[in-house]
Amino acid sequence: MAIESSVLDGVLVVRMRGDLDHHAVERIRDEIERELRATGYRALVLSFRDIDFMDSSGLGLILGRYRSVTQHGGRLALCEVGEPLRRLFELSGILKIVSVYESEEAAIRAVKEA
Amino acid sequence: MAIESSVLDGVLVVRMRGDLDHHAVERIRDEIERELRATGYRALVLSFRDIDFMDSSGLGLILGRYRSVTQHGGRLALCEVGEPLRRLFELSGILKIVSVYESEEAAIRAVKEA
Amino acid sequence: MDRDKSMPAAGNYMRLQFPSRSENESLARVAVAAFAAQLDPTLEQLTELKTAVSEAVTNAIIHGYEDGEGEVRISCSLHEGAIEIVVEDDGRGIEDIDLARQPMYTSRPDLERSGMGLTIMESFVDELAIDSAPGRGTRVRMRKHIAPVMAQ
Amino acid sequence: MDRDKSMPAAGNYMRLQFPSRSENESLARVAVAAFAAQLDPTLEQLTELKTAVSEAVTNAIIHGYEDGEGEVRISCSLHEGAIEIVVEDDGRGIEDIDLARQPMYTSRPDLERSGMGLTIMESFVDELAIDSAPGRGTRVRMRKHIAPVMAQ
Ligand SMILES: Nc1ncnc2c1ncn2[C@@H]1O[C@H](COP(=O)(O)OP(=O)(O)O)[C@@H](O)[C@H]1O
Ligand SMILES: Nc1ncnc2c1ncn2[C@@H]1O[C@H](COP(=O)(O)OP(=O)(O)O)[C@@H](O)[C@H]1O
Repeated sequence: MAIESSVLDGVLVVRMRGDLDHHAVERIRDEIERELRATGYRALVLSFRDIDFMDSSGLGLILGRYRSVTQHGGRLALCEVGEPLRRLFELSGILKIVSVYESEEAAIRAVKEA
Repeated sequence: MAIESSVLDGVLVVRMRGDLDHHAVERIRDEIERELRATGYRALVLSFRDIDFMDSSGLGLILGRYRSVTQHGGRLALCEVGEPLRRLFELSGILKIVSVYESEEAAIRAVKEA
Repeated sequence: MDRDKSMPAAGNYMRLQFPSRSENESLARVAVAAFAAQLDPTLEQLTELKTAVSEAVTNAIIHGYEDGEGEVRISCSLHEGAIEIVVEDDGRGIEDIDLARQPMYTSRPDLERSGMGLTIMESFVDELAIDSAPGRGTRVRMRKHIAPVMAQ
Repeated sequence: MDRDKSMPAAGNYMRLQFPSRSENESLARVAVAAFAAQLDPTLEQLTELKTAVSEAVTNAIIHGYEDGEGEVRISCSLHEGAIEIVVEDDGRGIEDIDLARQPMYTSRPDLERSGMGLTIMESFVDELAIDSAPGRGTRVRMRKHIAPVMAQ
């Protein structure tokens, strides 16, 4: 598991790569929080393009970041969620509170427009 | 493990795909022998291009086919042996009795010219 | 005697044990997937199996042993086109299994758990049975049908 | 407590058991490779490990149990950047271990064995120890150094 992050127009974009399980989540949670702090929790985009596997620990990561971002008045969007992860997202009901976009650009636009 | 074979100018060309271990060898040995019988054991080319893994069971398969082909006066050549398999071939000393060619075409030419 | 043709993998099993460390979660998924491959599952079925195993193993590590060290045991067996997977721990056990099975229920919101693990397992396998003895451990048995039944 | 940073996988282990069926050879390779991944091996090291494991497991199946059914047991552990792998069977055992270790020696030329299994194992790992009791079984212990030693 590795993450790659960049800040585009004040939006923190985090691309995650590999298996998003409990082991990975424990390691990257603090890293994302640190970068959120540095960018003032304004807007976060999580990209799932290079995620090979995800379980409910990934849902916990998303919900946790949703909480910390919205507490600071910021916004969260997800993007590039592949077919194998779709069912997990649907099952969890997470789509009722966070939006998923086809592309990173669309997700960035959405959190900026808010 | 799967094999794909074709006969080109009387030369039986067998492309093996997957893991060439004891399990696979037990299953494909008879298949190759059957096709050798049908083509009169004249010439056999074994392609390793799509082999992901091989152990000494693969060496046994090669030596076994070397024996059955040469007993009938035929010829054997190997081709497209990737880096991970090289050391196995070198260690085994098999290169002293069978030639390895870069391409399938070169291997076919070699067994035909004999 | 080529078992592959007549009854693929019938009666085959595997058992796997490892300490309750998060770095072993992927080992558990990969081993179960490699074993299940004998039933020739679709990619979707394989993803479902790996996800269910990942949930059960993670639960053993986080909830069973509460991040302390213990042993997680997995056993898998094949029966007429179905795979049965048992994940066991000797950890703290579950007091109220009905409560635990409720979607979104988690005893560890502090760890950012979503409470969706058991719900996901239930929806990704055909049968899910949980046995637990508080203070002694938990045993989760899952069964999933993969391949059409073969003539013997 | 993030074990990844200070001492990757130190003290970690796994144990795997399965019946002596050739279809389990790939499971054995995949599980050991997934476990060894914690030491961040190169692709070449991983291939060497998988090959050595494949040889030992194949030997247990063909020679130990002579294609009958028995159980193969694998255990792996990590020690300061090295992996130790033990492959055991309760099969017929080896009468003459020195003879068995000779390149090209095989007791089963009828099965088209090359007699190179133990030679390959020897050359792909750093240490190879064989214990065997005729009529009772064989235990092959391999050790291979993978990663630089970490400060604790
Ligand atoms: N192996 C286990 N040992 C002890 N408690 C468990 C175990 N598995 C599940 N539980 C309990 O069931 C609850 C719900 O589990 P689950 O649905 O997987 O959600 P989560 O893991 O996100 O908490 C857990 O919070 C825990 O209290
Ligand atoms: N687990 C085992 N049980 C019994 N005999 C074994 C075992 N492993 C190896 N042997 C003996 O050692 C010989 C050499 O083994 P090896 O070098 O792997 O070659 P091969 O498997 O091609 O015969 C075998 O032919 C067999 O007689």
